[in-house]
Amino acid sequence: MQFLYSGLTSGSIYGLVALGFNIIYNTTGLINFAQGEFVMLGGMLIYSLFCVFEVPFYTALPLTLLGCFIIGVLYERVFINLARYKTEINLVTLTIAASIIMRDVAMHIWGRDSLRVDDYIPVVNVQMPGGVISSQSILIIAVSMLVAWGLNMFLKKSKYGKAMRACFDDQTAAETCGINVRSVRIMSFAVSSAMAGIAGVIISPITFVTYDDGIMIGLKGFAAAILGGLGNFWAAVAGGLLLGIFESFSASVIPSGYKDAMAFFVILLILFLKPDGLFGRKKATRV
Amino acid sequence: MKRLNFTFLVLMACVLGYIGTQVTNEYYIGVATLLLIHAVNATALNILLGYTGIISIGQAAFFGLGAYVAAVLSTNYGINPLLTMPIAAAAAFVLAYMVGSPILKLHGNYLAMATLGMGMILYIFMNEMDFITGGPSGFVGIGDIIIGKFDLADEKSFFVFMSIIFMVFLLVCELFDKSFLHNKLKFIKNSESACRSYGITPARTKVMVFASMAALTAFNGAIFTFYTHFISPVSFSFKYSVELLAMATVGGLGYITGGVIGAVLLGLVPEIFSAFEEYEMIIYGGLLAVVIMFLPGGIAGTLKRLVKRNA
Amino acid sequence: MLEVKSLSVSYGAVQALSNVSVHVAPGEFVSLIGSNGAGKTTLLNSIMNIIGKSKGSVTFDGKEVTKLRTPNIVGKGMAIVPEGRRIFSNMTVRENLEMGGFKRPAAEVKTKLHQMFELFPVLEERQTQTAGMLSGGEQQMLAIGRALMTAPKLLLMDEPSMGLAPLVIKEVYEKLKVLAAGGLTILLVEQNATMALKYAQRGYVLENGRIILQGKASELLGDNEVKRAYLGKEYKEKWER
Amino acid sequence: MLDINNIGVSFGGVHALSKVTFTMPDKGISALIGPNGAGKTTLFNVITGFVTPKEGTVKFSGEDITGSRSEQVFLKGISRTFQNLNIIPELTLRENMYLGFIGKEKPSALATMMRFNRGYWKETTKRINDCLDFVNVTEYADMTPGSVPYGVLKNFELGRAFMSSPKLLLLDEPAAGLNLAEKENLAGMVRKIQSMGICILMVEHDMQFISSLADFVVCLNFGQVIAAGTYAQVRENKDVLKAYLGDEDA
Repeated sequence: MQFLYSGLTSGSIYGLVALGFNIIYNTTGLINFAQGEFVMLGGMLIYSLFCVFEVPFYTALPLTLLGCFIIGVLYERVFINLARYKTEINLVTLTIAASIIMRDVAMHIWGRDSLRVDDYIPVVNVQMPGGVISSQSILIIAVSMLVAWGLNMFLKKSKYGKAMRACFDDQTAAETCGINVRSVRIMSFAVSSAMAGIAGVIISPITFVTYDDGIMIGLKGFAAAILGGLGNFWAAVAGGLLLGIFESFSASVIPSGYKDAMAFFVILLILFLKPDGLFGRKKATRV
Repeated sequence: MKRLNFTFLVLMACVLGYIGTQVTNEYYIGVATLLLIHAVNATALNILLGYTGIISIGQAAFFGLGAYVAAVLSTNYGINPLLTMPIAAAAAFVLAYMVGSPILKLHGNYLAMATLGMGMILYIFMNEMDFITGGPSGFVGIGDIIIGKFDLADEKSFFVFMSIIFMVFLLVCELFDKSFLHNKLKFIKNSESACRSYGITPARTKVMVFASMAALTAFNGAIFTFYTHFISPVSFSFKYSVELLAMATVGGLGYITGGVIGAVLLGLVPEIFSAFEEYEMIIYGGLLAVVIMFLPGGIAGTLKRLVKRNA
Repeated sequence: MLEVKSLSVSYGAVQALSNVSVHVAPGEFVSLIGSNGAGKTTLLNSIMNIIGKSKGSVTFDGKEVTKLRTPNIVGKGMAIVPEGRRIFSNMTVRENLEMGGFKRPAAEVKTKLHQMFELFPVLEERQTQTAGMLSGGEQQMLAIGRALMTAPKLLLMDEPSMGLAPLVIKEVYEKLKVLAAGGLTILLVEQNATMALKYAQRGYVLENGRIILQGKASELLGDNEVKRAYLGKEYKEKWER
Repeated sequence: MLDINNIGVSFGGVHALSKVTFTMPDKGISALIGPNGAGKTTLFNVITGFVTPKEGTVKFSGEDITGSRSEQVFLKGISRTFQNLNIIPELTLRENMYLGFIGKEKPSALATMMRFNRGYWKETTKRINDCLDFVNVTEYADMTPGSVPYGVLKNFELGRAFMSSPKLLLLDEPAAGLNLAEKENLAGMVRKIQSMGICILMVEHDMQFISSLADFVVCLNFGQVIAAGTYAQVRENKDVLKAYLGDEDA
């Protein structure tokens, strides 16, 4: 059971990052390889505001998310919008370039050391059937589920959320309804950045933050998105949770160093057997 | 069949000859050797991505595989270094062939993910199987390549060796590029369905190309081993795969010259900007971003267009 | 109301439209007919700026809209029912209609929704269903409804008959007739020449990217040239017989 | 030549083709007509192995080719063109022409690269030039497709499909987007190819084009055959008039 709890914790984070991948993929058909960097950025911003400038946590949190949101907008404006030749491979490589830049800028600002974000909630271990779970883990799981639920509500109920879904379905048709697809694209970058920022904030007290954290968490989130199948929000969350649980169980049977290898191994296996992800629908190919 | 681009070949030979005979600074020669190694890797990736449309973000793993196979075989089992190179290549070929058959059925982002996953797995194994690879602290005590009575221990003789390998490689690439074989790959990249209705089986061709380029990269990895005499997983991480991707893209996808230009340019960044060592990666990323955003076809493609316009 | 002046569009080396001029007066029902690949869809998409133009100008209601982006053109009071309907198939029928009213205030959307349900009772029955599950004819109604939700003065229709059974086509055209009678201006492009010309007041014939004929719909319907272009050379003989 | 027997295809519950049955004559030019979305291109995809039918069989010269992969279908002698031309933008037309036979003759990769088989390539180059000549694109042979008129590209594609000397040539809307002069020119070429003993099946909308070429016409509507026979027979058919050509009181 203990493995289940730790798996759920890391899995929630993967799911959150996978959601971010999904939002951008749905509006632009693009994999944003800088997604992990936004998680790192969230951790770094909360560290600066909360631990260095000692801003009260409840002020620091919205400021951090706002920061991620704004950087997300800038990111879209600078890298994606300005690119003259928007082929898929060009844009994907561009996001990789952007991630390199973000990582290094972060290194210059915050240095190479792991930074510890102080606990902002009381740390207690809760006795659960078959093991203990820390209050931080509970927070992570709860917040992730809340964000996933909130995103779902936003997309289902609000006018702008519906407009985003319309763009996922058919961008040209959305334009003929008077929806400005460009703003929706900017919005999707901003929202997914803010979501990554939340992930960064909630994990930072447990894992610390380092400037190059983004690579691994980005890859795992990407893996979770692929595992679930791109283009499906709940599948992304499920993919994340599955990946997390699987990782933590595999750590019990094989040396922990191979944990990450196992995760990728399973993803490869799933891609071989079901090329559109576990819950993905097969896209009709036109000849 | 088209004529070979002799200007480029001769130019490269002259540059290499000049460095080999005139430059005495060992450090510069070392940099030149490394650039050649990068250039071979970047060109191999370019053939995958620029010609065939296979996006591979796991090339560093094949490079590392070759390096470790050569290191282990020559150091622990006393096999002649020259002999370990084809063995390393064969090992990578077999692995890539096996992994490639299912992977290459995927497209776009899924293919990227699969190659990336494969790269990560190999990287983790390099780190964790410390009883063979020495783990994160690296593999030490690798010998020299000895050809007859020449011991390629010093920078200069190794550079000559690498230059010869590189020129042969470049010649083969040119032959490939001008022989209509590359057209077949571009057909596959352009439309697999059209290819199939003309009797070409894209899957088979793609696996062959993927495995061949893996073998080439591994061969190159073996050379790298005997040049540095010390290898550790850091050299074969995700970061190096991305650097290769950047070299191929900046240089120009779909041009043989592209991989070489990209490797030289991006390989030199750390040297030229050594005064700003701290900012090396920012310059690197910025250069990559600017080229992608404003120069389609990379530097080679842009040069070609300029030449055409003036002609 | 709509004035298209010497519009040209090319894709790479292909000249899809050359020097096309079309005008539509307020309250008119105009049909533009042409065979597959004549450039009909290109014309509508270019007017709406879904695809770019290489030359020419478009004025709507006396204002130049040549360079406006699609959502802004929609805001000016022009709406399009695109080729192939392109409804949001993963959203419900009601949500599809609401998207059409994206730029309108909430109160207006509400009243408009009621109007649509009155006009197309079938949509009211199915309002909570996923739009992708509707039949072809119902999807066409939904697409028209969605376009009407933008409160247009001019409606552009792209091949409403495509892929529909003859009976359903008739139903769609009857709805258009009702809308036209209610004062809506309509510009329609269609491959099904007979149908399109029967309901319209005026018509244009597009061939290989050029307007080759124009005039009263009834006259065009009787024109041998039109029969030749649409029904083949042999048909000309047949009709003349 | 081609026996289509009871073919049924459905995509996600929608019947794209149902119980499609007809036999194409052993020689001459046949045409497939019908409104947009009637399933003409789907039928092409079934014949060329891109779509596997739910039921039914396709026989080519008496041999069952249902479910064969596209490559195999091609090697059996069926070549096709596409609506979207599939010409590679960065290569010249001459280079693009190589796709036409590379899959059939499979010249050895290594020998080609090392230039051991110069004789073979010399001969092939000559064949390619002949083919370019045949479809009147020699003058554009060394240009990239971006700078060549659309009509020329259409001719080029016909030439490439014909390059592998197939027994049956499938043309997907060969006349779409062409002007009158180009259509006449194309019709002449199709005739010439047919006179070499190659069978042709085309999907086409231009009735004039069909009337002057096709010996056998099949009309599809809603995935079903509503008429098949000579051009005159199909033209007189009531259902065809109603569904496609437009009846006076439709």
